[in-house]
Amino acid sequence: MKRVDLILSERELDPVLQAIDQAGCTGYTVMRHVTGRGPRGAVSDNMEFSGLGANAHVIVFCAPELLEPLRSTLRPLLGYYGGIGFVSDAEPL
Amino acid sequence: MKRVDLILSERELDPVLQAIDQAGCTGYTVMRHVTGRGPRGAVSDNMEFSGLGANAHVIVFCAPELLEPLRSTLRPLLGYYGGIGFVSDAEPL
Amino acid sequence: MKRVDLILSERELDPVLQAIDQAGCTGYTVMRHVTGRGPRGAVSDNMEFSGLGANAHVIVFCAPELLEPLRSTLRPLLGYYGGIGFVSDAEPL
Amino acid sequence: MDTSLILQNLLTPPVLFFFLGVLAVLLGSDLEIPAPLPKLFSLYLLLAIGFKGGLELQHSGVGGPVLLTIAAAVLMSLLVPVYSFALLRWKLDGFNAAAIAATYGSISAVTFITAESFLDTLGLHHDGFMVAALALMESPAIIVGLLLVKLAVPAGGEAGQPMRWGAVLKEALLNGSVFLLVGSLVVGVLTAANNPQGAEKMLPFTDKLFYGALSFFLLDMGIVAAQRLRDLRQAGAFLIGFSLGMPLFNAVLGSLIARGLGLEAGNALLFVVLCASASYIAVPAAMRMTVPEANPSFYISTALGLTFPFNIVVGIPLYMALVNRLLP
Amino acid sequence: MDTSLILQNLLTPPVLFFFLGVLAVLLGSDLEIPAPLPKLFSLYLLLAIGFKGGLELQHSGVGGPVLLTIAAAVLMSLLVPVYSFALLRWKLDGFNAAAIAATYGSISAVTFITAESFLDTLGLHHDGFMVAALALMESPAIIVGLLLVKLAVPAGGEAGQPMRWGAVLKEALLNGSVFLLVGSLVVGVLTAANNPQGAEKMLPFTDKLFYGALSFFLLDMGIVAAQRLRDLRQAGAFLIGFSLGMPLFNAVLGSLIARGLGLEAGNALLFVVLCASASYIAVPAAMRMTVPEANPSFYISTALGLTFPFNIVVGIPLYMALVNRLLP
Amino acid sequence: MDTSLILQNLLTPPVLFFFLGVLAVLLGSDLEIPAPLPKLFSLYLLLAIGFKGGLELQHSGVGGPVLLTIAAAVLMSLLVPVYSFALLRWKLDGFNAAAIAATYGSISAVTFITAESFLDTLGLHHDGFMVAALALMESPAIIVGLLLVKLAVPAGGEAGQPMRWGAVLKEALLNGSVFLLVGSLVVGVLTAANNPQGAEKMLPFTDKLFYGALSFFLLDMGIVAAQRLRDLRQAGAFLIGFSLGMPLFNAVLGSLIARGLGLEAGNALLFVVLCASASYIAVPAAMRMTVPEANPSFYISTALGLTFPFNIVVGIPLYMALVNRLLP
Ligand SMILES: Nc1ncnc2c1ncn2[C@@H]1O[C@H](COP(=O)(O)O)[C@@H](O)[C@H]1O
Ligand SMILES: Nc1ncnc2c1ncn2[C@@H]1O[C@H](COP(=O)(O)O)[C@@H](O)[C@H]1O
Ligand SMILES: Nc1ncnc2c1ncn2[C@@H]1O[C@H](COP(=O)(O)O)[C@@H](O)[C@H]1O
Ligand code: NA
Ligand code: NA
Ligand code: NA
Repeated sequence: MKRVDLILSERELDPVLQAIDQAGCTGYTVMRHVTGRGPRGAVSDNMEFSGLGANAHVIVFCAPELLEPLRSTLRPLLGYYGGIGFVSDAEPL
Repeated sequence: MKRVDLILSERELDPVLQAIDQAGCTGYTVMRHVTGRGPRGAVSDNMEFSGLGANAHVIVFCAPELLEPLRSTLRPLLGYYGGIGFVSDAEPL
Repeated sequence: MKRVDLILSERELDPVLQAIDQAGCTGYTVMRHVTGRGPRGAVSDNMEFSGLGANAHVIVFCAPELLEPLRSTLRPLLGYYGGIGFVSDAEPL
Repeated sequence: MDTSLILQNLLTPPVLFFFLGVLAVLLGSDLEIPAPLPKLFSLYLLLAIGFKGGLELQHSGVGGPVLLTIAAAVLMSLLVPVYSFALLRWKLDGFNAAAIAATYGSISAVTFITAESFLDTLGLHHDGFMVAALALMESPAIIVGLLLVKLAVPAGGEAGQPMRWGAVLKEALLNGSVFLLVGSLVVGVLTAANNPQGAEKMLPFTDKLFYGALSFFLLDMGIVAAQRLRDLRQAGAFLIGFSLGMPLFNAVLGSLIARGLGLEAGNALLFVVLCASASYIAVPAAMRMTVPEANPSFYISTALGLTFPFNIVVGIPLYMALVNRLLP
Repeated sequence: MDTSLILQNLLTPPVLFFFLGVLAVLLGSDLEIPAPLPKLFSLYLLLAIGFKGGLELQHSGVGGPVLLTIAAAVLMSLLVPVYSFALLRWKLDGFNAAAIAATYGSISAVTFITAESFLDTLGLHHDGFMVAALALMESPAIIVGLLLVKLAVPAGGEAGQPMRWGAVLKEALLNGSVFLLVGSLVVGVLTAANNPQGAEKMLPFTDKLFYGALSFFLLDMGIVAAQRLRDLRQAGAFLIGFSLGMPLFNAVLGSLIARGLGLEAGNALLFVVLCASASYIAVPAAMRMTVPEANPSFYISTALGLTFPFNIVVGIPLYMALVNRLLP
Repeated sequence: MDTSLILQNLLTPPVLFFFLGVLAVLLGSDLEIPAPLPKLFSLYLLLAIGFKGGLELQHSGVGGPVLLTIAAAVLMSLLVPVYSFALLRWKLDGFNAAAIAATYGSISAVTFITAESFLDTLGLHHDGFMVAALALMESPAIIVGLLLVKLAVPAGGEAGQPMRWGAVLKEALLNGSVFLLVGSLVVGVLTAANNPQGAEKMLPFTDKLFYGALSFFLLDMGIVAAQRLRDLRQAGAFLIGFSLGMPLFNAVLGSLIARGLGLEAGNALLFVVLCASASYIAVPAAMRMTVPEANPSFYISTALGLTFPFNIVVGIPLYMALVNRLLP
């Protein structure tokens, strides 16, 4: 099994979760109110009241063959709006 | 060393943490207010006021030999109440 | 690429993030309001009103050669104030 | 007369803000009241309703008719799940039937509060002991629900997990919302008895602010209820019918009992609302823990997505008309 | 006279608490108001200002001059981005210029609220329909901003992502803060028309608490604005000049229009403040989603780090003096 | 007389809600007030107490006796840690002794506020300058605590980490709660002096709501304190004795000083409460950062798990009786 970690702006969460569903993953987990710094600058949660949102951390455990469809929809999204995605190995407990 | 990621309903957090303690792990980390989707449907935090709770994400770094005791108590729990558990490799920094 | 997970008290977050910047990492992600248990006892978020803070979970994706500088500044910090750091492998999506 | 009562209820700020929340979801606005802010209002409303009920209870005292009314209320919370279960078993398995049945035996504090506001608008008197009835109706239904599971599914859970009765009873009797409501009631009684000045100083918080805070909370309830409406499609026509028909049936039964008890109009309405409302706070939380085999989207979406809005918008004035007609 | 007005504004609790927040950041205090608490106050202020505006609107009615004023306000929200864009293009690329331009065409509800408090302190009357103007000025600027991007950068985004017009329009017209403001206005109108008693019962929440809640929120705004000030160094002298000069220019233009419309002093000040203020709520959120090519630290730090404090502290009394001088 | 005062204190809503919180933990209810809601009440109480204190301070003025009282208060916050340290060193290492000593030198704002409510119930006058004393007693104890570490553990930390004095001083003088309290005091003074109308408009928020908000916060404090009680078992009999005996000793000393200063009964009680209370906000946060060698469960559970409930429930009326007896 593979573990995919995505970190991106909360505002783009909906299309990303849709992409995960469409790729055929059995589930996902979302942590919101995440902050950080990346190539596009720092993201804090102190403007949360403004609707601007902070980052979200999405974790997907999925079969290796789903990586390719995930990659093909997520890469352009992350490329355009910002955010990162990483893959590692994981086995069911 | 091994890294165990557990994602389950906040309401079952107590027995899971007890199981981790009893397996002899030196510690654990808990993130609450986590949402997601799995085989049993979507979990959101907008019913939080009702005491229904969202998910929790538990991380445990432990020695490989502790996996077996962890597995034996956690698998039935996750099987009955829902939730997932994954294992991967990790080295101390 | 490497993935570094750091879990430590929110109150020491600033020097840790500075160390990550100075090691030359391109970014980091921070989750606050994290609780847990470790060798130094349990940490909860029910004293949050007191300014005492809970834990933070920091994730850094970085090139393997940055591990050494990270390690040299972070180890003493975590050793003195408490907290843990683990490294695993990860590939860009 | 019914329609004038309905209009009178519709055009109050709490109900209008509830609609605003529903509309936000229907139109796709990103309006949200992020957790844990709704919890703040939920805790506040329980504390305030309990405290105010306690003040009034201390003044009115606990006589025979009071105890009789409370006993009748508790009886209804035991009875409703039983016949609901029988009906639900017709289409659903034992786990889901029991969970939904328990939900309808218990009560919705926010529906009760909205009914109180409605009575205040009409200038109709109601008593503090009805809050005690509210508090005492939350737990029994949870226990009946679990007994029904036990009876209907003797194996005690697919995975063979033994029923944790200790945990279940604790959840039923000591879950946060029941505890806060009962506790605030007791604090109210003690304060009224010993410290009228302290009661006075609480009023700006527990009284003056109440109507606005209720409106704010109903804005969020509108959002959450509308989000649940979607799940309801999945639930199908039978459950939709149940979640509209059962409150009506319980309301008629409740009105007759209220008449039998000789309650005045205000208390009678509150009694009916207790019978007709379904829990989306204490019971779903308890069911998720104790009957994980049941599908939460069934018992939450019926109680919260349909019965709650129905009661808030149409039910309360309808029950008022019913009470007006039935009471001597 | 200007200085006395400025002092009178400076020494009010809301502005003093704003300073306290700024000071906390400058001195390096760890004072913070953690999310989502500021959201609670932000939602509350929008709900309260909308509801109160609705009550007044119902009483004053919507005559010809009212509609004319609202139309002028909307016109300004369309016009300001156009000439702001032309100016900004001088130094910035199309994406950043359009995003900042949209920000200045839209409005800041908190600046408006602070101006209302200022008027109350002076005892100057103002009307509920100005809240309608406020509500209607938020969206158009977002759409103009996106049209400007379209025109200036015909390729439609580096990565060739097609413009999602549906999402953009939804964001412009239905984003949470616009929706809550407009919705509460309508609730206020309906309540005032049908249920004066309900309106009365809302007042402790929407009216009495308002000044204190505004002060509390401005404490947080002071913290956030001061944190943004740092980004401003990166933005450079041109943007700093813009974020102080543009409000002044818009204020002068706004005063002349207010004079032309024959507005009384209180409404004129509010009109000017709407023109002179820049959005740091609805517009940045929309821009981040729809023009990700623009650098958020530019449009947020100009609107929030400089224009907002300037308006709150110096701008409002200055515009009052301007209005006093220009109005017949 | 003591018992009547104690009962009078016990049966007030704030203390009753505190008990309710304790009871929730003891009975195992899942009642919780999730973060950051308690922070909202904590920030509110500091802002309100500071602002109200500022208004009163402006009216009463700062004469010689006022400065003398404040100086005595600061002196006590320097002195208490020194003799506490000497006593604690008997059983504890230097790090833990210093951290606990600093905790008892500093103050608990909520205990102070509860004492004020108690005085209001008795109808006893007290002055705004006592809030200034409260604000000025928080920081010195932190610095004394660190000097004690320096002296007792010359090596300066096991790992040889050099003491970051800049960070320590900043934490002591500018930590969020001290900053907000002092800042709100200054805002109150400035508002009272220049803008009485603005002060008036703040009252529904800072005054009317205060008692209810305090009660709500004490519900949470009851939960948190009871959770800490468990840690106390680990701490042992010596620390339990210390956390009950030290407040009593400090109270007696404080009463004598209050008598020497010629304070009236209300101010004397507040002075005693400042001496007898221990910090669980500013000091623990500072200690965790600057003396990580000390075990937080020691200094938090003594101050919060035992001394705080003791003061709230029994201490305040006891100190009142003491003051009544000692004052001429
Ligand atoms: N190297 C990294 N390690 C961990 N998180 C990162 C890294 N780079 C970016 N991020 C996260 O991804 C978010 C979006 O990054 P970006 O928009 O590409 O600047 C940042 O705010 C961080 O939270
Ligand atoms: N494939 C998956 N990847 C990531 N998270 C998952 C996955 N499946 C389930 N989860 C998480 O586990 C929770 C419980 O799942 P369940 O109760 O089995 O539906 C879900 O709400 C998700 O947060
Ligand atoms: N073995 C572990 N697995 C996961 N998290 C841990 C572990 N040990 C410690 N932690 C986390 O690190 C925090 C600080 O640990 P410490 O200060 O060393 O006790 C704890 O509060 C936990 O959140
Ligand atoms: Na019912
Ligand atoms: Na504008
Ligand atoms: Na003290």
